[in-house]
Amino acid sequence: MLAVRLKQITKRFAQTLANDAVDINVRQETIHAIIGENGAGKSTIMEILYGFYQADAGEIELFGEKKKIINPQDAIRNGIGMVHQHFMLIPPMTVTENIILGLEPVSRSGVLHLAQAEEKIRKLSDEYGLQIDPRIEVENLSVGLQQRVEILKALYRDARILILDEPTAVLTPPEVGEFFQILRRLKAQGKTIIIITHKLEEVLEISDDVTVMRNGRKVGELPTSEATANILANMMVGREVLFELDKQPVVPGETVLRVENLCVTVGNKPRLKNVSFDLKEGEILGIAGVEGNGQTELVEVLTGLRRLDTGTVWYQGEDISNLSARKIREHQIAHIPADRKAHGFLSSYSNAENQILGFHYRAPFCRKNGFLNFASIRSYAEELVKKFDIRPPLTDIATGTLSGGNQQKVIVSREFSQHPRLLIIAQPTRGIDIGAIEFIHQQILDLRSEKVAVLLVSAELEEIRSLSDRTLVMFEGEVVGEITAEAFDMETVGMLMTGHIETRSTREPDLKSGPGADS
Amino acid sequence: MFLKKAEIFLLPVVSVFAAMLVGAVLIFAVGENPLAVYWIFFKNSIFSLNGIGYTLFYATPLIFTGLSVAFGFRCGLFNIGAEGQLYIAAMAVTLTAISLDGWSAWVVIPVCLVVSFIAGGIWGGIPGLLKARFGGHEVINTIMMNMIAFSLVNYLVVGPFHRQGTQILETDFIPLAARIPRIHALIPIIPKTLPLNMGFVIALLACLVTYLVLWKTRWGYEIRAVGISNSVSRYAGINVNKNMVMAMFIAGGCAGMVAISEVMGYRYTFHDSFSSGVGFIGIAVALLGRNHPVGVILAALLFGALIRGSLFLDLNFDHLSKDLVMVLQGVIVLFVATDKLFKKLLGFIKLPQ
Amino acid sequence: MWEVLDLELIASGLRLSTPLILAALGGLFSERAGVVNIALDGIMIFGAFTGAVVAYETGNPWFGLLAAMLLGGLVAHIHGIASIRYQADQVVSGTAINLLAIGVPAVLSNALYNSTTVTPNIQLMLPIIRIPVISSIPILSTLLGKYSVLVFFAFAMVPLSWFVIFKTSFGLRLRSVGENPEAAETAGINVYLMRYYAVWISGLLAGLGGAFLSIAHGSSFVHNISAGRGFIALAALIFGRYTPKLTLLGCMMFGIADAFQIRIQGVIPIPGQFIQMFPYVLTMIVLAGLIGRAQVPAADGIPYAQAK
Amino acid sequence: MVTRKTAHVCFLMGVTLLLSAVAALLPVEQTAAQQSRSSGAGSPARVEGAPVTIPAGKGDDLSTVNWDDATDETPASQEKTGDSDLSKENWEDEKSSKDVTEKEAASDLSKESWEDEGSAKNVPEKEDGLQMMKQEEIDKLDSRERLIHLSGFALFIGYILGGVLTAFATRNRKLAVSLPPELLILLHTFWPLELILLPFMRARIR
Repeated sequence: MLAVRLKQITKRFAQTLANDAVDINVRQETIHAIIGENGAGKSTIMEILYGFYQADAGEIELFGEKKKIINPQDAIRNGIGMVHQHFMLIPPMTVTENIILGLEPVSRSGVLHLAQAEEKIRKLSDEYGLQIDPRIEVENLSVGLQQRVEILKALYRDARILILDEPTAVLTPPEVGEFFQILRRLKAQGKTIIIITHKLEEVLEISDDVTVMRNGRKVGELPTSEATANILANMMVGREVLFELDKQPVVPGETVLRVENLCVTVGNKPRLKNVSFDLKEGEILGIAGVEGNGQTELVEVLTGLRRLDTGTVWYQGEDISNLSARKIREHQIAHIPADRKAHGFLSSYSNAENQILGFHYRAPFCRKNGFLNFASIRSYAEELVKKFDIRPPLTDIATGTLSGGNQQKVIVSREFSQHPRLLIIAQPTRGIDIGAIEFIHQQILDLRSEKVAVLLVSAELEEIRSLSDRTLVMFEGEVVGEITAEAFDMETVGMLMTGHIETRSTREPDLKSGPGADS
Repeated sequence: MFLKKAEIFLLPVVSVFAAMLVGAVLIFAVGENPLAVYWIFFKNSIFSLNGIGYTLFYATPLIFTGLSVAFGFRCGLFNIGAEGQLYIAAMAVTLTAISLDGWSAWVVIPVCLVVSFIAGGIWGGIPGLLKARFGGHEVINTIMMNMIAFSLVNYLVVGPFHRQGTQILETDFIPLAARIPRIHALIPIIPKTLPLNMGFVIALLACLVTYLVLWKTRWGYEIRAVGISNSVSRYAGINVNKNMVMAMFIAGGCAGMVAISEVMGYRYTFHDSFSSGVGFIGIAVALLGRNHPVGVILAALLFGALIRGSLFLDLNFDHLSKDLVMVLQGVIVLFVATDKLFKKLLGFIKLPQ
Repeated sequence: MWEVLDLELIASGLRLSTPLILAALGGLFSERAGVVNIALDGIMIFGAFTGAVVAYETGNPWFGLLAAMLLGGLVAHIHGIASIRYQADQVVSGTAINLLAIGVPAVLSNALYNSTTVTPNIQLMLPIIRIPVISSIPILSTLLGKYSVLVFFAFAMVPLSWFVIFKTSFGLRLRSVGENPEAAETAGINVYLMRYYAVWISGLLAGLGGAFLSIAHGSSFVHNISAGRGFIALAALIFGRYTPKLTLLGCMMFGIADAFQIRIQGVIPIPGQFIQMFPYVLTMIVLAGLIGRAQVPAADGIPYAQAK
Repeated sequence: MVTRKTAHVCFLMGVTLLLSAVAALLPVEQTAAQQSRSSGAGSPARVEGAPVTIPAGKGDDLSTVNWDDATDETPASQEKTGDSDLSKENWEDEKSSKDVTEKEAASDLSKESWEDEGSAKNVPEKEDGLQMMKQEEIDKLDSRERLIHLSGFALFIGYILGGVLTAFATRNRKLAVSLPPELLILLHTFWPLELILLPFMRARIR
């Protein structure tokens, strides 16, 4: 008996064909994984199932009967619950308020019956061992717990089918473990679970069946028992996955950046605790860690966007602590921000204008008298557009109209082309297509071989593994471990990321690291 | 946010017509004939040489205030304080001019020009400063500054600087040296009665300068950047706070320059409540002109015509007053703000890409 | 000058804070739902005008009150349509309303009564209520002695709004829409409808506030009757961190400041114009001092585009 | 699902509110009309707490000066101190109300001194003159006003409650739900229309 049957679902956005005649069959009381690269259309089809979008063609069957799902309410009524990748929670409200939102238990006059709801929620949470206190505000919960609130939300609406979009992206390895326990319990209780992911090992661990998607099409569906990482990987990417970039060995030169006992407090929460490390030219230093463990603050401090409380930042023997962002730039320190929309470019500015952003005030782009030198700006922009093959290859088109990958390329082209000595890169490949990813990775390596020092902050362990020469692991604002490329293995890093310090530390003794590591 | 070329020009026109329709409804509601009313409007404003002259005259202060608001918008700040800024500036100019009695025009006029800009600038800069320093809401603050300005100038013109021997709330007249020539001094064919003065030329120059600053210099580049996104600007090493204060100062200055055409070119004295809301019409002008100097000029001309025309309403219709302009501009602002609606409407017409 | 600092000051302070409270509560509703309502001032003016006209024409202030309320709601609805359906810049469309509030009443009152600035005095103002027991107790009688019905109504609205916003499902949805509309929509809530409700309610209340000025406090509409009270109310709202209780506090503060300003004139040798500046300066100080700490609803002022 | 009960509760709420309000209304200022007239003269300027955004009205600012206490201390209000206490029931009985008023007016001085110096001084005699001359008219006029107030108030509250009620009642009706929000709000504003439509919006969504 199939819980969900999607027949020939087709969905088209503007030009792109998001789903092309996709069939998906989910057996009842199983965990069904849907895997694929970014933009493979796996989220889209689930949004269709959840009624967020309407399919242009195709039909949906639930438990054998044909259904028309026109909006999320419909989906909920049909026992479908969805946990989005970006949680649909309201931070300042309590767990209860968040969960009951939309079908509140009310008295005649519309007065809330919170107590009653809390009771029900507590029961549910015990039943599935979620350990959630209904009274607490969501903003005070860890990401992992917030995810459970989302699951509770679905259960509260007695969902029989649970869709989870990239559920483990935000979780630390141990949290992932617990999370899988919960999933198994849910399955045992008779729920059907669909999990969207791109992490093969997880698929193999948790799922019963796998559907593989690639740019909008279904390329295969098989029971997990018959699947191996390689088979799935090939199906996903359509060719041998080449994570190994050509990475020539580079002998690190003298130290470019030296950070000593950096401490930063935001509000009253300490975000960086005695962070110390150094970075040599021609070296890529990776910063691993679950997001929100101080990486953002670290980058902000190093790029002059945030003031440090104590500690010093030495750059080529010069103290650059608390210099303004502009001064930092003038030291040939380039910065690729994590959130390109919020920091990286001005959406209604043209490519040319964006490519001089931050350097606009100095020659050759600006004349002594303060007037911009458009001739040189244009030629410069044309050169970059060619070099970084930004599409469409125009200098006067508004950057906001480009695709994510090309927007990122505009930023990269700007930051890489002003002869940086130190490169601070955060999440360089978030949410962009594979082509752009590989291109940008190659660019980074090229700079490395030009003896540029690179600080790479990324939530993608894979990215860090494949690029960095050394990796620092951050946990709750401390550097809890340091691993050389040779010693790098996911297991260790995973444990470190969650604060479980390994006894056999893989760090060379002579290197600095936060005291947290020694505890 | 990314408009087609055609839309940029079409949308304002459409919204103006829509606004006039709404106005027509109102006119009809109060029992007059819309067509007749609009005919009066334009007969006296654009269908006669004299009318055009007056239209230009009334457009002059609107260009200044329009520029003021537009400049604020370009930096992401909403300057509703033009009205107060221009009052303060006018008073400042008057007092400086009077106190410089006896000096040669070569001294007085430049000084007065500068004073008008600085005075308005300071009045506008304060909210800018509060915004930058404390994040105080610039809209509320500029309004409050208006209120304060009204009280202040009212005090000055009622009390210490009131001209002797008159009931009118006016200060003494400014010395001849501080008066800028009327246009007819340059172009003899223009009737002497026409109050159109050099202020208009200065307004056009101001537009040119604003354009150059905003789009051709690094400062303009930064101000516009701040207007689009504070966070990006901060990332790019642009001093956001400084630019905010700067922008509000310049915005205030533009508004202050109204004093040039009104005091130095027309009244030659500070007349209490001389500006019948041009500071507010400036908002409509800026929005209608899409915060671009050229647009501002065009929009200002439109509203100049409306104001000129509205003066004939009270004479010709017993149920209508010149306040109709306020209504029209309110509606226009509303429609310009809801351009999504009109984009939809235009959607049916095929537009060249 | 100290003789002005008596109970009457507080009494008239409370009286003057009434329109602020009504407007601020209005603002509270709409901002909690994520729509910045800078139009409060204009709506008050519309309300005052309608109130005065209807009260005069019908001879019954209550009809005026009702009309003012409804018109306030409708005017706010215009702001709503612009800023919700067509995702206009909320400050700009609010300003448009304020500009209309300058022109429309003038045109209409000119058409009706041949005066662009004043409407005729109404025959009958809203009743002034005295609480029997209290009014026989000396001090209290001065303090709570006799106020217009609306004063009591306004103060009663404060706990009521608190209840509605924080204790009912309507309020929960309203807040959710202001904090994270996307989440609200996935929870099956009609974001637009909630926002329309909020803006509409804010209009109703602001309309009442305006009517208070023209048929309870005064007895006719005069040009720009609100004198910026709508904006002061916003300041009070920010001061009150978007919570009813603190907002009430802010409103009373401004109200008393205003009363003080009125009563002190002529008592001390400072020209009236300067004394009149007092509430405005106070507003700016308050904004400068406290906006940093105010926790604005996350989606406040951000237009929301519905899915699909 | 809860619509009918909701309506019920709303109605009850409404009634109680109405009653309480009426109760509060009884000891109303009797010559509110007088007051409004006496103070009406100055009214254009009274609410002008300040100079105004559009110069046209600016002339008025100065006349605002302490209008505020002016109204509070109008003779009318002073007079009320007494009789309104017991005018709860027999307000139409002029006799009682009258002499009580005088008694009060006399014995009131103590309290007035409490209330405040400035205006209270000259109140009593003005008071009496006023009493002597047109007590009857006052009362006649007054009872008329009371009627106006009560009817007006009834309509006011009635309309508001009606709105709330219909909004509640229709909140889950299909038509209401399928209606674009803009129109729905308009309907609520003019809810009598909505009531007419009610029969057509039978259908509920679960």
